[in-house]
Amino acid sequence: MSLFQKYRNDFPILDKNNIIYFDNAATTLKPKRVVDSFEKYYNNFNSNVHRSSHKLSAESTKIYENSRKNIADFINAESTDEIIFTKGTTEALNLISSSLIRSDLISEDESVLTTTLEHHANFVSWQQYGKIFGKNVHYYKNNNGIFNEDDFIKLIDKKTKVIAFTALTNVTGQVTDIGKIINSARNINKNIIIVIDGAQYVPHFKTDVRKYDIDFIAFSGHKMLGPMGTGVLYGKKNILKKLPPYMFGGEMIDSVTTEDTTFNIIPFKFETGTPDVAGFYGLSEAINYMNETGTDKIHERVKELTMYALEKLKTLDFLDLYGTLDENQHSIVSFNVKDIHPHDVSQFLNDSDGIAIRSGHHCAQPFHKELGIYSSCRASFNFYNTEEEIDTLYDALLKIRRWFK
Amino acid sequence: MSLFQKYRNDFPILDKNNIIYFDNAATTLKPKRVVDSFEKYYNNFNSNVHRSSHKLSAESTKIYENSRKNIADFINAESTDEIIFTKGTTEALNLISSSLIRSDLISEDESVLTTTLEHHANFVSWQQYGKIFGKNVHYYKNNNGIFNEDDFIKLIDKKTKVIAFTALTNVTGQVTDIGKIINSARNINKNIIIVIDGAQYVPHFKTDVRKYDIDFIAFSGHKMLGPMGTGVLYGKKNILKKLPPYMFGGEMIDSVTTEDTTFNIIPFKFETGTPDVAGFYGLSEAINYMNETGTDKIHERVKELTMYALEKLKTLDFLDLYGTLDENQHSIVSFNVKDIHPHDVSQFLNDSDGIAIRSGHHCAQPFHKELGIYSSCRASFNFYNTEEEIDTLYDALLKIRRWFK
Amino acid sequence: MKLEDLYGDVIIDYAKNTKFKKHIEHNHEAHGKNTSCGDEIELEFNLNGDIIKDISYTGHGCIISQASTAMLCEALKGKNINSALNIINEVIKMSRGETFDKKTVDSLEMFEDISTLPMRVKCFSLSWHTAEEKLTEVKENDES
Amino acid sequence: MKLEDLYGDVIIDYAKNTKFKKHIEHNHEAHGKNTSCGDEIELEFNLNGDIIKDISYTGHGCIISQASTAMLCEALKGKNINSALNIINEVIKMSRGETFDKKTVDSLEMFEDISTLPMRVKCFSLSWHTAEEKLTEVKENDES
Ligand SMILES: Cc1ncc(COP(=O)(O)O)c(C=O)c1O
Ligand SMILES: Cc1ncc(COP(=O)(O)O)c(C=O)c1O
Repeated sequence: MSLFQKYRNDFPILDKNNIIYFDNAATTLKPKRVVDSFEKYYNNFNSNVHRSSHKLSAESTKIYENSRKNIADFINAESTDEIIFTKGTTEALNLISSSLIRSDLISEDESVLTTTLEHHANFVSWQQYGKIFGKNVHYYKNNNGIFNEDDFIKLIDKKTKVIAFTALTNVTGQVTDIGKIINSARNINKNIIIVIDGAQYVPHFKTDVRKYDIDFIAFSGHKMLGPMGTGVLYGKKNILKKLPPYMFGGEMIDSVTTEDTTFNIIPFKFETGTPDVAGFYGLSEAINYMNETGTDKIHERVKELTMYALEKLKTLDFLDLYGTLDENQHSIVSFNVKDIHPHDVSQFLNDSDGIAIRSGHHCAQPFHKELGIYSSCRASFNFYNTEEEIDTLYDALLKIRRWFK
Repeated sequence: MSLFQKYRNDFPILDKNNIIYFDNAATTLKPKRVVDSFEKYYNNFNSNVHRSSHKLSAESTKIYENSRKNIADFINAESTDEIIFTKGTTEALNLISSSLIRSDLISEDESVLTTTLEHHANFVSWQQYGKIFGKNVHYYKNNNGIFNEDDFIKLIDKKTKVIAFTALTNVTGQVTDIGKIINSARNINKNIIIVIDGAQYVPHFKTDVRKYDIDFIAFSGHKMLGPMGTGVLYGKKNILKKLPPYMFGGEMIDSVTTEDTTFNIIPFKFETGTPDVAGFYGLSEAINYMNETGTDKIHERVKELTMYALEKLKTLDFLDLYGTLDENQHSIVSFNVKDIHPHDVSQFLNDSDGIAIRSGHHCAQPFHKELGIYSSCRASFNFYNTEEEIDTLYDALLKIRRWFK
Repeated sequence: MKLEDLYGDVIIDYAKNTKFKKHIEHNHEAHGKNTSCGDEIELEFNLNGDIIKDISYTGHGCIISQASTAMLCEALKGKNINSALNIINEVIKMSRGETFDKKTVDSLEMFEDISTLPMRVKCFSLSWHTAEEKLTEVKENDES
Repeated sequence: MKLEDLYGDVIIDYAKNTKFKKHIEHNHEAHGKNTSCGDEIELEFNLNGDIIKDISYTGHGCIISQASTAMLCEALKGKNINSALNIINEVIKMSRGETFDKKTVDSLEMFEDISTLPMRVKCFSLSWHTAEEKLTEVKENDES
């Protein structure tokens, strides 16, 4: 049995469905141990956390806080105080954008800089909270769908208080040179706050928040083999302490009177309501699985597949391909079949060969606008995919051409 | 096999743990079919929704929207457009309080009225968003822990634009006369907006939003046999349409440019980010389970248990009991053992007899303050509990007295 | 739904046929948009009293939306508002997987299985919803 | 943790003993609060140079927190700030389930298993964190 077949055996859904799953950037498949963790949790430990002293609650609290520790270690955070659990990247980015914009860390003559390459979660949130609370938001406009770090850095000045950008765009798979941007930005303004959308990056790259001196990074559990409904905001302790809370409710409270409320310490100040303990238990299992499989191996395998797909698809002259089209692209390949609408392409691929890709604007309308298109097709890979599956995609694209001719 | 034993057999956790679970108001146990729904979902349908046209995404979208329909029917909503999925009651109440307070539906000389009986989620959110956006929030102060509907109604006037109150307090289990409050309020101000915290009510009472003419009601899946991380905000269509969105990101968007963003139709305007499809599939299974078991039967059984517990505990003169102590109390009994701290009581009950109750302020500090105490013990029941378990609690309380004498 | 059903010759022909894809002299127009892909459709109506004398569309979209819109124009042209709304109503029911009147729906029945494809229902029904909204508005204005 | 361990006679006696539960003449005081139950503790220190000449507490809380605070007073009284901080440090390590120095912790070892009860760790360690914060502050002020 090849190593790749071994990987595939870990994912029960691949047994049951005759499907070629190339929609990994939307959500990944889940390995058996992650799926099984729900039964384990609900049939043994089921309880609210932090609030009761009975056995189930004590066990649940330990499970929940161990998961926090596991995630802190995974991204090399200094302390578990820096790990805030959310329901996904979108909530994590809403939390940090609204809290920063509402705080006094940004004054009225300072600004936020983001980019038109962002997923809406890292674009609309800054734009709208900026409007609501009267703070300035500027945008780097990409050039033909390429993130040019030098051009982005040129827009940073002493008045730029926050830069928010993706580490790997979900449209073209281009990997951002985070180190270069952070170094240059800190040279211009030592106290600039760095907010990174890591939704597509963290699942595929060794993420080290201390090495790169990242202030905030958001990511989703369900895009890295974990359960839906789980996400993380990492935030540097000394900044988190200065920020106002995001949501209001139980547990995040120190003291409440009809006059006012004081808030709990971090990370609890930012977490309220009964958390999805089962989900974060599952996310911890996903991290264990990735660690044991080897994040390096996962990275290498996905790199191989991406390059294989790029080289093959480049030979089809009836495709428009987007992005850098070189090693800077990871896990994602986006394209259009000339004269055929992406929805028809994806429907055809599904109906003819059971290939699951995504078509649409991928929650990145400004990006598509800069490319001069409305929507595109996206194939996104993970380590359980194979070269043969990519060959099938290639053949199916040829079929499409013939069919719609 | 008695009917009650049959109920118990549906909950695998009761086999594996020698525990008397009286912490149902925090989160309920989960029946087998809810637990199993995770495996079913992740091993067969795993996918993002609304965004791709491949088979798994089509299946997932149907599952997710069927769940919405199931929940709409459960509370007799007119349309699925009125069901917004959240991660819990806390998020649902933050959504509606921030959106209402930020909207132009409340002018600066109008106000919100809430109560000191609320869970922090329905208290701190109004208070803090009121402060942030400069709107007035008033509070009805309860009298010795009792919600007096007449006194509450007296505080409503033509300037009261929103009333927000709990349908069943999580501290004493007192059931609010919703119908009376809503009728009286609409007589004073036809367009008053009614926001109800249904976290403890919906799991136990037939909820009919149209019969009572409720504008908004929030509740949590995990408190009604469903998975953690699931919650619902019901909102009346014509008001939802006028409200600004809560969170910003994908899917809730109509069109995005660097100038501004326009938003999707309801309910999607209020839902963003990849949802927890597996979780809402599980919630739908929980609703199926409740419907098939019979919500009336569940209600009656819990009523019996609550009355049984109340009558027994009333005979213990070393207890302080809180609430109405009559049929107006449902599913919850709260008390203190004189001169013994609630944390010690709950620890003792756990260690001596495996009884899980909750001690603390139950995220309701203003309530406890009105009672003149800091914290209390809370036993909360569901239909899988038994009279024998309550007898064990009774005996254990006697033991506590002797132990700490 | 099989490939041949969704992308059979008839549907592809409708999508490519430009008979109704043009601007016309019109006294009513309606705009529709599919949020998931940014597709847009513009309908133009030339109403004479309550009769749809002429109808056309412009915009961009997938085969399903283009074919569906061309067939909408064909189906509604010459009808009065009430019977147009009746047709629209039955077609929308069909697209939702509800029971519908086959006679009214006529050749659009070839899209019957679209209801099993939640993403494509949007493509199919965009122009129908757009037309429904506009014609209902016109009808209500006339009545008041 | 067995009932006899957590609520044994020694611990209950400490909780009920009012030897240190009073106000004293003091030059430093510190306030601590447990957010989960609203319990509060007030520590008073009478420092002579860096020697804790006297120490007392007031406030309300459960048996664990009251006993733990009484034992804290007993353990720190008469010590200088550095050795007080050392004791506190080892006790907090113990409460977290980390390895700790048994000799330093002394009779507080009876709380060793508190680390397995996440809710009760807060009760136990409230006064220790409160004392640690205050004594560290005093120490840093003296040094600067
Ligand atoms: C780059 C990027 N940011 C943010 C998101 C939003 O993540 P989620 O849907 O998990 O909130 C996604 C995925 O949809 C993404 O690819
Ligand atoms: C009355 C009431 N409101 C709100 C909540 C908050 O619910 P959740 O923790 O599911 O967000 C709870 C439960 O904790 C509750 O009992």
